[in-house]
Amino acid sequence: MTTPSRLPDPYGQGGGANLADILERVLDKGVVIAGDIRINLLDIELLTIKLRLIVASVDKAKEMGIDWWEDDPALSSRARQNELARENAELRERLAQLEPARPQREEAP
Amino acid sequence: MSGLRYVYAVCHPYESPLQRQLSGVSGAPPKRLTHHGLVAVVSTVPEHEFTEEALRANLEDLDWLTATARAHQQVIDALTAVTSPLPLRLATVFRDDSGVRSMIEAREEELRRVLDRLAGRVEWGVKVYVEKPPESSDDSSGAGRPPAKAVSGRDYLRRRRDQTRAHDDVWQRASEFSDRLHATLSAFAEDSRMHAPQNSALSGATGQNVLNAAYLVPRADSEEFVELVDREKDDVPGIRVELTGPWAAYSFAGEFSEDPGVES
Amino acid sequence: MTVVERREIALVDLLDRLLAGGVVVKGDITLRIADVDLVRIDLNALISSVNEQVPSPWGDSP
Amino acid sequence: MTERRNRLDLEPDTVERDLVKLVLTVVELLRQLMERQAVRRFDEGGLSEEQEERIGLTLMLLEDRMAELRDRYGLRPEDLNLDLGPLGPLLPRE
Repeated sequence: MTTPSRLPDPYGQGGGANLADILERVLDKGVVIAGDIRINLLDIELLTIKLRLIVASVDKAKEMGIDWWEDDPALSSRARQNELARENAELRERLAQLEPARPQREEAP
Repeated sequence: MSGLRYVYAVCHPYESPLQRQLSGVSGAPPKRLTHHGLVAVVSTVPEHEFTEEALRANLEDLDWLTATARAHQQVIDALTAVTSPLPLRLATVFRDDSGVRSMIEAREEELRRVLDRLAGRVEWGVKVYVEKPPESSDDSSGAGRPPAKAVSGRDYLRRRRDQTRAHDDVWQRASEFSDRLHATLSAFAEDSRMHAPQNSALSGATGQNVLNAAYLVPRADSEEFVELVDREKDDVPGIRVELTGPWAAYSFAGEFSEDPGVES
Repeated sequence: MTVVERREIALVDLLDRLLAGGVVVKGDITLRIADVDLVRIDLNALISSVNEQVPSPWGDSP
Repeated sequence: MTERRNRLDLEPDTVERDLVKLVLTVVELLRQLMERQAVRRFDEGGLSEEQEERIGLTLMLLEDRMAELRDRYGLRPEDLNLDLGPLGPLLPRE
């Protein structure tokens, strides 16, 4: 496998890593502006611009098919079909553990 | 319901154990889940923090986001020390282990393809900043006066004009410098990605971010890459180069999903 | 093509450039209520810095 | 939270400061725009020396006056800036 060869000392990483650097990588959108612009006059909201760029991450997760919340039987009906697929995966996994040599790529019924 | 499975990364099986007591998001230690010869690194997270609504709210809570992102990054960092992981985005959550397995099955080919591409490689981040010129005041708001006060109206206009020109000049130079740097570095690296310039409120860095790029470099060549950056960042006044890394190949795991990543 | 494309431009600089180039706004606007036209605005506006091509209509006062 | 929402904060200082901030933001935008336009004219060279002097002096005084006003209400220059998100800032961030 990959043998990590000697790497130069990390630059600007570890505990003190720049938050923007981390968020940029960990989220799929580099731009993260937190907070809203709010202009108040006498404590009355005059203008608010909502900045909700961060949320892109959730949409991305959905796009990737990792929309588990739609798979919750309590929340959606679509989930019930998936329950089957899941049991299948579970069974195949056990099978694989018993017979590691056997190829295991059948499609779900 | 107890907990959900939070997936940090997918990798090829690796031998060496992860460093000491590593704690993941929400404090639970990450463990391996092997399926079809691929390893997903997962930990258990409380369901109430990751329901769709809760997640939406949490992602806009900078404290929560910071803690979660750092925990996520810590696990990926530890993984990077022993293998070349395919890092997943923040808050990739499944209901249970079998959900993770279904994902691996469904995307096995893609995962393998990207993992092969990332094997033995790391990501380096390079940023170019335009520094605020130390002597002159900022050109408009008048926070710092010009060193000597303008002596006449015409003098004032002249100063303003010179400031604007100097400002444009620095930008011009920074942009030429960035072009050159990027050309050199991307010729050395296997791949590169451009990120949007960072907001200084978040990064806490001084100066304005002009170039923000990531480069995919084989581990073996990393030392050379770092030297190259050192050599290239010759001291141009008013311009600062910042190197970060080695990171897991975050910016290059994008092909894993449908779109080709966040490029410009 | 430069790699530095997304230079942040302040609104005030944007306006400054817009004015330097000048903009012409032409249009007809009618305000109506219940299909009855009540107000007509015939717009024919020029918004620009004063320069050689666009002199001040009153001439520069001395 | 809701209590605070319903209660109008009529603390005279807050009212004045908020109002001043809002007005100064608009004024500052205009001032900076005018200054840029003036520098353009100055650069083109179409103005007489006397005109240049008057414009320059006016802008200089305006800037001083703005600084004074900001000081009086404890506002920093960046307090008069607005982050318009994807549109960028209202005034250059420096």
